[in-house]
Amino acid sequence: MDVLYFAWVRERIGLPKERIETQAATVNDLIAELCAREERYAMAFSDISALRVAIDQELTDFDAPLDGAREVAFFPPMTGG
Amino acid sequence: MDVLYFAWVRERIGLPKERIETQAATVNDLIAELCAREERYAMAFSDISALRVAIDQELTDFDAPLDGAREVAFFPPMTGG
Amino acid sequence: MDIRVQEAAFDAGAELNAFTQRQENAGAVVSFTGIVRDVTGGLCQMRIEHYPGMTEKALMQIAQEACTRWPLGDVLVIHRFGDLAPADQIMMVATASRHRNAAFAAADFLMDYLKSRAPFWKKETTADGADWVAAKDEDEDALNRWTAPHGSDTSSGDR
Amino acid sequence: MDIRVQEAAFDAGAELNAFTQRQENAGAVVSFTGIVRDVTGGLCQMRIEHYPGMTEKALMQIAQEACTRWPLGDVLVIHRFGDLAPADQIMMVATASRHRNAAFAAADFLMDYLKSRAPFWKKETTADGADWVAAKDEDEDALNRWTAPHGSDTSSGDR
Repeated sequence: MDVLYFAWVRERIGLPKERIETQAATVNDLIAELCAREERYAMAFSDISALRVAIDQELTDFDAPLDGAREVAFFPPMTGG
Repeated sequence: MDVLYFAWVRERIGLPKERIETQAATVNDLIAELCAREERYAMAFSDISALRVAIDQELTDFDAPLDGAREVAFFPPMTGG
Repeated sequence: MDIRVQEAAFDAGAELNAFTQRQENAGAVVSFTGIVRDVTGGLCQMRIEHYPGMTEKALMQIAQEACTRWPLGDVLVIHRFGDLAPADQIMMVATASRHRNAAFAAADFLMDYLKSRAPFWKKETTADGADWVAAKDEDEDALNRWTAPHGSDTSSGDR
Repeated sequence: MDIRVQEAAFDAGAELNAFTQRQENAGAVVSFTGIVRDVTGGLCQMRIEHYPGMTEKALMQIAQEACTRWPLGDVLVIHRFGDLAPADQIMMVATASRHRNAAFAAADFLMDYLKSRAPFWKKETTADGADWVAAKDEDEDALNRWTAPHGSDTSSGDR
């Protein structure tokens, strides 16, 4: 699936988007997988309460299942308007 | 003092403004005086709850004293906006 | 503050741009435009009568009260009188503030007060004849939003 | 509904006029314009990042929700992304309704939701460097106005 990063999450991880092959069942599982991979992920995901997640462009929770997801995005709380 | 009429009050009384010499102490007294004068005043002032009054261009109550008033205006509730 | 009572039409978009451009450090500008609406489907003309002298004074007082209640950078009120047709713009208000909540609340407040406290009267002419528009109880009730303790909630906070 | 996410500047006044002119029988048009504000006194630039695809979807959902809650004739949302300078206009919303209360409440609602639910992020550059603007607790709290029973009060009445 495609994993997208925005704002400071993108800056900490160092890229806007990557293709990830994963068997992770939930968003939390995916985060655990990424954090185990490299320090920059662990840093970006160190405080989940400061993050938001969208699956297929819909805001969702961190315990949401990834079943069938094509696109997962991580970003800080929005600051539009 | 000048007495002004607006909207349907003006139409019922038949003029927008007149000069009135009066000893009336309050707005209510002035209305009683006018009503005693001619039928068209009695008609215009038949339901005080449907009217508003301003003394010297400030909204006020019907029992307000006329002491020193230069201009008294009668009109229906406002419908601006 | 810019308060205008006039017979001539105005250009709401041009007024909004001019108003916005003269703000120093506003983050939020809210505008309201009131348009002659053909409620019954047969409106031919609307005539707006007003009380010259008192109108400007009342609008100024309402605008000043808004500035007391909320941290406003500026207030604009334009209200027409005379003959209008359906779809004509009757009036506009605009408010500028650092905070969106203040700009919204103040514009809403201005409209509620202007509607029931500024000396304007509307007369509608339809095929059936002409009649004065009656004030609505809701318009009078709307003022309670700003005097009841709950109404003042909106003046707090940094939104 | 007219929802636009764009890098280019827009003319709020021209947009307001075009929006107002295409309304059939609205008595009330409310607009909100958001402007880049130099809070600290040293802002050089603001960069707005967004999530293409999701942004349009989120704005559309918010606008549709507003149309469900209030009797709106139309909704306009324009939001910019990319580089902006102090005093630049970031975004605008406009609402049209028969009733002023619905137009006000819907515009206020759109702003609250857009602020915390549409995927935009602001980065400010000052003389001291660049930093992402943090979301405010008040902005999240503002959403409660529309879910708590009290928030729905504003949808009733003919004001």
